[in-house]
Amino acid sequence: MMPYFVDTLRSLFITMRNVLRKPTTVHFPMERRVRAERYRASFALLHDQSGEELCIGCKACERICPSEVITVDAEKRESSVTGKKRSYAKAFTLDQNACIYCELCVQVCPTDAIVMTRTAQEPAFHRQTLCLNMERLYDNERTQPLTWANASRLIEMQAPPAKEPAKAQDNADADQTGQAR
Amino acid sequence: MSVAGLAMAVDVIELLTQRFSANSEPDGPPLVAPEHHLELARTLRDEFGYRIFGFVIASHHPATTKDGEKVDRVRVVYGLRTVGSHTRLASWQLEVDVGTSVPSLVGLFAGADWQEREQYDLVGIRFEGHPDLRRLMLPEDWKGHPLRKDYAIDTEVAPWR
Amino acid sequence: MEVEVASSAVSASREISANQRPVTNRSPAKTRRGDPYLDIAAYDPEADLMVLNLGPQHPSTHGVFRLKLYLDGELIVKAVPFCGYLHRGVEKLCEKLTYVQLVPIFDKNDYVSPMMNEQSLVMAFESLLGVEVPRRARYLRTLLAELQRIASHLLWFGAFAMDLGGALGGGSTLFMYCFRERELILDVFEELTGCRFHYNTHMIGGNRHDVPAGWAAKVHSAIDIIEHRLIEYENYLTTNRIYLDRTCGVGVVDADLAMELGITGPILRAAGIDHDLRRDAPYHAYDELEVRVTTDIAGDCEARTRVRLAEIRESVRLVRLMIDGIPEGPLGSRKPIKTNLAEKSERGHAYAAVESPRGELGIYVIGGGANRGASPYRLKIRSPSLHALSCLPYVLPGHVVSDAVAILGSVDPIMGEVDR
Amino acid sequence: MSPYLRALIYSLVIITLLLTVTAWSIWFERKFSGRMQSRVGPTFYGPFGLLQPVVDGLKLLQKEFLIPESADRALFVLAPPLTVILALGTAAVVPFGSEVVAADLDVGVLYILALGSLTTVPVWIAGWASNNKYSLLGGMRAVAQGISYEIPLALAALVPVILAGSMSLTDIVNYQIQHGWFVFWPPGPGFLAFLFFLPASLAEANRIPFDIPEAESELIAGVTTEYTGMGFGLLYLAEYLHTLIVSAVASALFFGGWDGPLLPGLHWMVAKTLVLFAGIFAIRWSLVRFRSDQLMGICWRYLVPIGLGLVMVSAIWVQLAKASAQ
Repeated sequence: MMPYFVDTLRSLFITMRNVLRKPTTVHFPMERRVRAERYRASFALLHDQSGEELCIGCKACERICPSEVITVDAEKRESSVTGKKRSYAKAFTLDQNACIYCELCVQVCPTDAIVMTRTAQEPAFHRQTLCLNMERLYDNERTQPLTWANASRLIEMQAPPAKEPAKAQDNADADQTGQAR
Repeated sequence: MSVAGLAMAVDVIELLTQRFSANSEPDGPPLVAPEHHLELARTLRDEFGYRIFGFVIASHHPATTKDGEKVDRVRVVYGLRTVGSHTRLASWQLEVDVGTSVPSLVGLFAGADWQEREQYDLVGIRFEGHPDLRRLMLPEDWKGHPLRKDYAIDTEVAPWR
Repeated sequence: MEVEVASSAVSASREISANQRPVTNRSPAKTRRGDPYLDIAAYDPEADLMVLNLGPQHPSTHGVFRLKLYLDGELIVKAVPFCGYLHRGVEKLCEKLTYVQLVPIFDKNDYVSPMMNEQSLVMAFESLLGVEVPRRARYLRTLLAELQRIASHLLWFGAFAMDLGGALGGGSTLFMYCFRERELILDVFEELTGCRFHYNTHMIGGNRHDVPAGWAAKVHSAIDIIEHRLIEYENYLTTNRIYLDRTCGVGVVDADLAMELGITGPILRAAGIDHDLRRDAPYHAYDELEVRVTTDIAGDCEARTRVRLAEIRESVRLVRLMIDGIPEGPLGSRKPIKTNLAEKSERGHAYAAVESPRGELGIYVIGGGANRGASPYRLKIRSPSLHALSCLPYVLPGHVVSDAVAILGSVDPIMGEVDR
Repeated sequence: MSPYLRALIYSLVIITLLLTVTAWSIWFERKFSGRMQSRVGPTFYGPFGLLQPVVDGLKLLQKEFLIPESADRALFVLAPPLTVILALGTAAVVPFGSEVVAADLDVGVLYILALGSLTTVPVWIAGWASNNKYSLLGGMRAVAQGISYEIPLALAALVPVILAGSMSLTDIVNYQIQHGWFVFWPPGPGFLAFLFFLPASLAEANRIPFDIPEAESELIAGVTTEYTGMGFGLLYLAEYLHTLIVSAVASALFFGGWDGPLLPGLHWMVAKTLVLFAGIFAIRWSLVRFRSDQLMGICWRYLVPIGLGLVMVSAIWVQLAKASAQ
């Protein structure tokens, strides 16, 4: 009989010690924890410094996406900045309802156009809200903090061993054929 | 004898090829005739110390022979493991037609029960002597066996109950 | 503050464990095997037994798992497990997706230790494709695996306490403590990979994410806190008389039954078999480390807890050994992923197994599938949880419903991995 | 003032007091358990989440009271109010001050024990009427546990009764005011009787570690599985009321009731009750639960024999005290 009382007191001692500790949870909607620099939550499409859309509509992300949530429609038109004719994404949708946040689309982007953002999408009442179209992806570039990772940084980090000279720049140039051995 | 990452012990290879006249396969573990199957597993367990039940993998190989004849074969790979330091795996495979069945290992390894049920469920290979051959993963009234190559990945399925 | 206490506290914890060994009989026990094929119609012609469906919607089935229990009063006569409620057809999906795309998918299998799933998959692919892994990546993988093992065992410990003590009671208190400590590891993972759970940090031939600056110090402080708090857990739960009453002699899985069923990992070690793939078939960088394997002889719920807590300590020790000495060098031996058809294999079989927190997690892959060889032809996951769960029809008969919940908790089933 | 009017007023005061204290005690428990678990607890409604009980109540009121198709409708509806009525009924004889008592019965302790054992009945009714196997198992466990733990509870309560020589709670408290609290004096039986009263009353009130009738992890929620809305709310309320009254009775039996310096008696009584109440909460959030057979084993192997011994020791003490006084 005695061990029950002693062990109860010992358990009580531990819980009481934790009463005095600072709570580890924060009250979520009002307070938010600081996310790591690489934290990946939502997506954004980027412009370059001159205001040109970076996405060239090459569909590399559409092809690699394991859960097939990205659809890209490409078109050729004249750039509003440089006036040169090049390919653009006409429509770009990313359905976050099924996205698994694997970062592969960021990894394969030849122009560093798609990156991830550090704030998660708010819970939504409609599935459509979680479906990001091109407009909202470009909005995210302005409104959301971006993660550290983009394609060229990832490739630099995963640089292959020295026997093959690192060709980060070459890789970045729309290496559509892949590196089949 | 070529399962990458699965180096079999020399004495087991000897046993397989000499006592059980296994055929060395270019792909995958040695091919054993179904009638040697149970005896092989018993020998490995009792004489060689392969006491931990490893895995059962059935794979469907439909093919067309040179004569234009369609063959529907299923290959079943079994694996057993030794205990303790320098643990080794022994594995062998059987090849049968889809309609025929493979002798079940349940009598030797109770763990084969669920594994063989799973392979029956997904690949549709029957195991002879299995006491309780029901579907394990899919509902009882499921039509077809999903891991067959003729089962398209986008097959329409009615919502379950 | 916490960090300074840790080193002195370690020795104190060992003493507590040694002094507080339970007084019950700790001799190697035999499972009183129930008959999984018992014919209920013949056993109970009057239909007096009560059939209780434990699950699939039940708070302590760790997901969606159904146990059909034939009860005589509260005593279990026969237990029929049903799984597959979480079956997602990953093995079929493998026929469609390519080697590159499959890595993030496998995070979702065993959602408590995703790192191990990625590693086993990537290892199987590497042996199929004949890819070397640089030393730095092997070290990093070992480190991540050990951190993941700590996190996984912590989650299991909390959930097990909750099975014993209820969601509104002492069990949930320990659950919260374990989650608090596990959070430290997830923070470390977030720092490295950017995700707290579904990392996608491995690629064929190496790792995708390199160690950021100041990471080692964060890992140090995290594992120091965890090691210190483990003592609290021991004082709180595992030396508590009520806990010992609930777990000692309950759910004995003896060595013969475990091996016959293919159960590996902590359950096998708790039954007295000294078997650990990290030491016995070293992969990654484990051949350069000395892994101390803990075993127990009783094979009951208490022994399994003891083994798992010892494994947390061992992992903490290994992480401490490794964290400051990650070798320099390239992170991967292949070019970074640029397309989904990057890796191709025309033929061949490969098998790779890692010691996941639940046992031998093996991937058997047959090459030469769709997408001109960029997909596997057939991929099979040897899931340790499925093997572990198959002990239930043998172990449960003769126990009461409360014990059924405790036993189910102590085999640590992750339904995502069981059903795949 | 007519005695009937007085009883009516006092009972209204005590019921209001009890319900209010119970409501805020739920807030207190949630906040306290939150801090025990490194959480923050309720913070949304009111300062420090103080309006949480009100919101909880409103939520339960809004919810539909579902009656399962195969349930025994009359019994199913009857059970929750009955539990609350029985729990409140127990409070009638608890003295909250030298004058604040609804009915000062001569057999107060007996009355409490009798009503306490009656609370098993509505729990069993709820378990049976739900027509759910989990509820049925919970009800069965509740009955087995209730019947077993009556005995150590009665034995533990008998010690102060013997020492004070009266079954009236007011008399027991008055005796303690003169001779010292029973937990301290006489050394031994009083304190041990309190140590036995506590687990036995926890078992009566179905609190962890004795909450096997509604074990969430095994029986989902036992007898309350099928109850929704205010039906569940009432069962929940009755459990808290029971715990509160048990702590009030314990403070009257062992801690000298309203005895204390400076402040009025009612304050002391409420303070003592709340401290015991908080202690029961702390125990609840610190322990895992027993298995049903172990629960019975503890009752019949330890509590009952030692309780009998305590009763004998206190009887001998009373005789010795009488002999030495002569």
